[in-house]
Amino acid sequence: MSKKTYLQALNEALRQEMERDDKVFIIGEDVGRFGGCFGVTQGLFTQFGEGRVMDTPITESAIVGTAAGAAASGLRPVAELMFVDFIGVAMDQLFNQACKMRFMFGGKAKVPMTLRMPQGAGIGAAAQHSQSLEAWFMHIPGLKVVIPSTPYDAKGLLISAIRDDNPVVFLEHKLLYGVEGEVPDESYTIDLGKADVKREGADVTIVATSLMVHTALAAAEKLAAEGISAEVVDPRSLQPLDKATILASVEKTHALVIAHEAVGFAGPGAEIAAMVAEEGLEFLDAPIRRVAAPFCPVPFSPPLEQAYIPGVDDIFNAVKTIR
Amino acid sequence: MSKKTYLQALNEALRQEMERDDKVFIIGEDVGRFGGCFGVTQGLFTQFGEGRVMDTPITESAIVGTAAGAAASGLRPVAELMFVDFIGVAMDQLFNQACKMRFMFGGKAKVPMTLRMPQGAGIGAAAQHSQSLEAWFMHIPGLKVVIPSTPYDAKGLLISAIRDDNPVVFLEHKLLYGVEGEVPDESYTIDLGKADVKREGADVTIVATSLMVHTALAAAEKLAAEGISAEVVDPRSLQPLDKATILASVEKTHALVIAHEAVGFAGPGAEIAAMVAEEGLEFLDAPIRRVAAPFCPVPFSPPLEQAYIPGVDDIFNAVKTIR
Amino acid sequence: MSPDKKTLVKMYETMSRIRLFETKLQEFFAAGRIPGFVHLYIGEEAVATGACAGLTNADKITSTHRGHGHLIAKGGDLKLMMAEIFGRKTGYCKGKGGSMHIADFDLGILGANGIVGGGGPLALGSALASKYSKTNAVTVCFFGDGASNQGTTQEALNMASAWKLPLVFVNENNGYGISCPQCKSMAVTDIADRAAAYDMPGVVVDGNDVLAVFEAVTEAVKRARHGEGPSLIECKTYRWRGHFEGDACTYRCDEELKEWMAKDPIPRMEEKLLESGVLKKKDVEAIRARIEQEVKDAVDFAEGSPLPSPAELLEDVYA
Amino acid sequence: MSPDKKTLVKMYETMSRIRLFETKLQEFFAAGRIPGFVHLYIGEEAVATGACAGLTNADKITSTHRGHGHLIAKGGDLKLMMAEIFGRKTGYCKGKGGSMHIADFDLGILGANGIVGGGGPLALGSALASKYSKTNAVTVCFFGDGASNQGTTQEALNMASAWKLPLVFVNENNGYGISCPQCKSMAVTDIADRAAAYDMPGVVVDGNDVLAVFEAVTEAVKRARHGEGPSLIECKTYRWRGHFEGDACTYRCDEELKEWMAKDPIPRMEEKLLESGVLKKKDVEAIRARIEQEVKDAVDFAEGSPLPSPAELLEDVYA
Ligand SMILES: Cc1ncc(C[n+]2csc(CCOP(=O)(O)OP(=O)(O)O)c2C)c(N)n1
Ligand SMILES: Cc1ncc(C[n+]2csc(CCOP(=O)(O)OP(=O)(O)O)c2C)c(N)n1
Ligand SMILES: [Mg+2]
Ligand SMILES: [Mg+2]
Repeated sequence: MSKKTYLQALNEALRQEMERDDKVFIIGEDVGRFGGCFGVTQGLFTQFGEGRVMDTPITESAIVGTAAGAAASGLRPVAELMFVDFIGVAMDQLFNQACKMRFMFGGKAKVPMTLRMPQGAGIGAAAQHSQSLEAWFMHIPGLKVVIPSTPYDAKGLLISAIRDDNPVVFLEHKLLYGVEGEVPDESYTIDLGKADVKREGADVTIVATSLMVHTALAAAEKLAAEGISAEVVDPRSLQPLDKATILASVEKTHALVIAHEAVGFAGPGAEIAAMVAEEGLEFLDAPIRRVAAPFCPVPFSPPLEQAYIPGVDDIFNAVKTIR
Repeated sequence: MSKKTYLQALNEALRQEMERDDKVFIIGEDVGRFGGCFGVTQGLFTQFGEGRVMDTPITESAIVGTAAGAAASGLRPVAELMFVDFIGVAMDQLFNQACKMRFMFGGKAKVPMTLRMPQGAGIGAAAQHSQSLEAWFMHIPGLKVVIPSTPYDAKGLLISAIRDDNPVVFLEHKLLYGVEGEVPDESYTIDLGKADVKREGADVTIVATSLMVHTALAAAEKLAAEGISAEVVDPRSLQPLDKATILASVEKTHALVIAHEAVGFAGPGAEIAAMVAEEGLEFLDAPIRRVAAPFCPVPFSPPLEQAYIPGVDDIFNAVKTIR
Repeated sequence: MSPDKKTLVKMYETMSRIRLFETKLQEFFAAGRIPGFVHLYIGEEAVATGACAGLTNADKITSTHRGHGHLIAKGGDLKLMMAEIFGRKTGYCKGKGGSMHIADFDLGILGANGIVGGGGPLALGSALASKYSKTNAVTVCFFGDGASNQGTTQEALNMASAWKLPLVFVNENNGYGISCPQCKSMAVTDIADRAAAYDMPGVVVDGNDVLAVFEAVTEAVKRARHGEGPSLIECKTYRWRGHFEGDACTYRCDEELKEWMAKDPIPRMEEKLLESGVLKKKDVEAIRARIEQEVKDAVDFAEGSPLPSPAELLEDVYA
Repeated sequence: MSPDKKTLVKMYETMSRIRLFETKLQEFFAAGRIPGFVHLYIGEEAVATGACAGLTNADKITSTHRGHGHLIAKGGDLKLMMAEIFGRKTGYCKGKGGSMHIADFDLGILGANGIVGGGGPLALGSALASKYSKTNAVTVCFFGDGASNQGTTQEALNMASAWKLPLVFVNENNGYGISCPQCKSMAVTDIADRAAAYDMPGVVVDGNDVLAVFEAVTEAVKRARHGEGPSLIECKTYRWRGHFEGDACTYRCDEELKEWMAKDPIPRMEEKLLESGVLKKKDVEAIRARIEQEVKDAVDFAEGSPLPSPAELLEDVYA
């Protein structure tokens, strides 16, 4: 165990899986000597060579399709799109090919590929480099969707994603790359589909993902100062979604706030809210609240971008409307 | 007023708009002499010529991008993708280009384009030709999403979509093309963002879209036979979403069932359920129920496909669990 | 490389098998007994047959919406195909895929594909896997004239060449993408000319001459196997039927069809085999009878097979 | 067509304007005063300048992530650009777009673009609109060597040619897509060779020679304007800075950079103008001083401008 950043944890997960299984390889733009746009694959090219850390042309359909085709042929690719925003040119290869192959072929294919993509605003990268698109991925049968918030989770979940026999979309947050936490040096896995209660509380459940876990924890501190005890639940994967942990928390607290950075309308929080309105309505003593980005593209200018990203006060105030 | 099919209503809307405004043109694969894969553009090539009814190569990114670029340059393109399932190769041009242009450029662009796409299962077309993807489109700021269920709505909404100054995704259902209804011969519009109460009722609200409106109406008949009075609300557009009409109905009936053909998880119903759990929780006296396709790709074989598409009994049974 | 007798006869048989299998489908579709879309390959049999005749089971193909010919040429089982097209539980995909989504990984068939251009990127992955694992296998990617304009296809051509992957692109130029004639979908006459844009060999062959296809593809496969990278073989051919069964084909003229029917690849091959004495008239008849029986058996198998049950719907979504 | 004196001087000024504007950005970025990404065009000024010098305001361009040069060459206002890059309310996009999303429809600038290859399809639409409305305008689509491998770009090339659209594709081959050298991203040496795949003229020019670019593009624009369809002009050039400011550029060597810096397009043009007597030394100094003042004014304007307020966030989403 030692302190590592989220980025280092991801890098270590990749390295350890590549050492363990020579079917694992990395493919993407500038993932080689350059080390990836954000540095996640740094050092892997030197260690494993270009045979296993492959720089591609700018050709995202081909990247995702190559990963899918190679996975169906017995390998375990870890593909990177530089920004999740680029999925628009490659969506077909993900949702119609990689994710449907097994079903369409009557169970004959296995597509153990991982697609890593950084999400999120906060670095002034504007509308086409800052989105959070997990809601789209959640809606694709055959796909798993992982969205870690801490260095510890990042490493364990990435290793699980790579070992999973299904296509997995692995969504990192740019602003989390530098966040530090305790991370075991050895390899370990975290089950996909198991939420983590990041803070226990009694008065309100805050389900938060990715960067918003940290924002929610800060809001919980602030709420505690006012005598409101908030429980922060991090689903960690959105497909499968750990309904049991969320429902148990809501049963205990009787109130639910959902926080994510994606825009609210038809966003990931809609599913969580709907699920609770279906399966846990009787637990609620107050309306559900969603805290999310406003329904607009991500703006460039810092004051706009800051206003865009849900903040501690947004979560705090949302809780206060029901507690 | 005369009886027309949904397909004829769409065709008439296109013809009348093209007659009215010479900036309106049609672009897509086989939309010309062939008349479109399902026949929606039949006859328009003959009437307007290839200058206004344009067959493209198989190149969906270019189709959507051409529409966006032409719209930003002052025209009013109506583009067709043969199946909504093909959006995966063209999503970037829609969500990152057409829908964000106005915002990114600080309000300088106007992108009055309509993108027509048939959705839905029921014709044995299997996993890549049968999906319902409205949830993805709902999650895109800058886009409007229209999903008509009747010939009357189809015509009025398509005319409104074409006249709208924003990108509009217009989602038709293959199984509705042959459905007949009364449709005025003259041109008319239906406001985007106005739901239609397709049947009034007192005991339960069924919010249904597209083909499911008809299924819901049949279920309402069956429920009536058991003394349960169901109100069927058809949002007609999902973005903007007519929250007021839905909430008013739930306030009256105290119960909500949502029916759509898209898979349930993170589907369009999630947003509707979440919205009610936020803004109308106090109206509910029972859990919300969603009726949707199971979480799998669309299967080919008829008995599987029939089981996949939500049916009258699925809606009926869902209501019965709460009424 | 010119094929030995066994290969010659096998190619003749394969073409006949495709023809008779699909002629049966045509009948069944007309009779309303097949659900969904059926895209027939009738008239184009020489392409798949010539392209696959030199491949082993370790070699791979990616196919298209018009895939029956590719599958049969790569050794696909008629019974399992027919059952799948009939939507039966015993079919290749347990009835989940249908005509457009048949695969047989054991035979190196990575799947038909309902997305035009969808196969190119997948073929890259398959070819990369062979290179990565040093298996020596080659992947053949079939794609149409229409598909050649799709971005995914062009990306695949580029990356295959940049990475020198063991891949052969076989373009089936039947002159149309649904109703759109080639001259409206692109300015070039020969799709093979696009090879130069990626610095790979590009060859045009008579797609109704199975030997010409065999030769060109075999040459390209050899290059690919020796690590010299991909090639593009354009096979000029024609589909006799509509784009899908039910298409009235109003966009083309009868003369064109007649011209091409006169170039039917099967009798052309038959004549050659008879003339050269490789086959006798009675061999030809025996072959036909045998394949007719195979097709009949496939139909019987399909018709005798159960439909899948709704309980199977949620199986095979995740591994 | 060789340019008249006025055009020559204007081109020299434009290149200098781009250089001085961006040199200022480089400083500001290093000082931490510019948010987000900045992709500088320094070293490539001759491409945008030569390509736009013959265009009118009615003509259109689509730009890229590396767009400042294109915008300035097409007449973009330095003040509005600088204010936008600084994220100010007075900027081209009210601070909503930033460096990668500047547009000025009145000048025919249809927007920079954060998606590599994103501009191609939009350029089709713009060119189609001109043809549809018979305006005689031509659209110039800028794209990089990296972008040329993207499917969208290739689709755009194909459709432009199939439809004979008034479009000129200007490839800025600076040898790299971020860290990926051209030789790794494609097998061909000249991207202009790809033109043949779409049956359009393809020309290679020295992208550091503004007159060569001007000539080739002007010729292509003429063709396009006369309804003869698109062309592809490949301009070989080099970016002096990293891919974005902050990139340490470890993937290329100093010698390469030095070689290219020796080919700096601006002194090259300056010498020509001095030699031919079009400009005198003191004219050159006056021009430089004037542009430095323009840039300073732009900075003052930007710095003196307010930031947007959060209330504006939901404006401009829908028309
Ligand atoms: C991405 C995509 N676009 C459009 C279609 C509809 N479609 C199916 S087959 C076809 C024509 C394909 O033409 P070509 O590639 O020449 O193959 P052919 O049918 O002639 O064998 C089209 C447009 C599709 N299935 N996928
Ligand atoms: C679809 C997409 N993929 C990847 C990127 C990340 N990216 C931005 S610029 C760039 C390199 C572009 O290279 P090139 O087209 O040669 O232009 P240059 O930067 O050299 O001017 C890349 C990979 C992107 N913005 N969009
Ligand atoms: Mg074809
Ligand atoms: Mg470049």
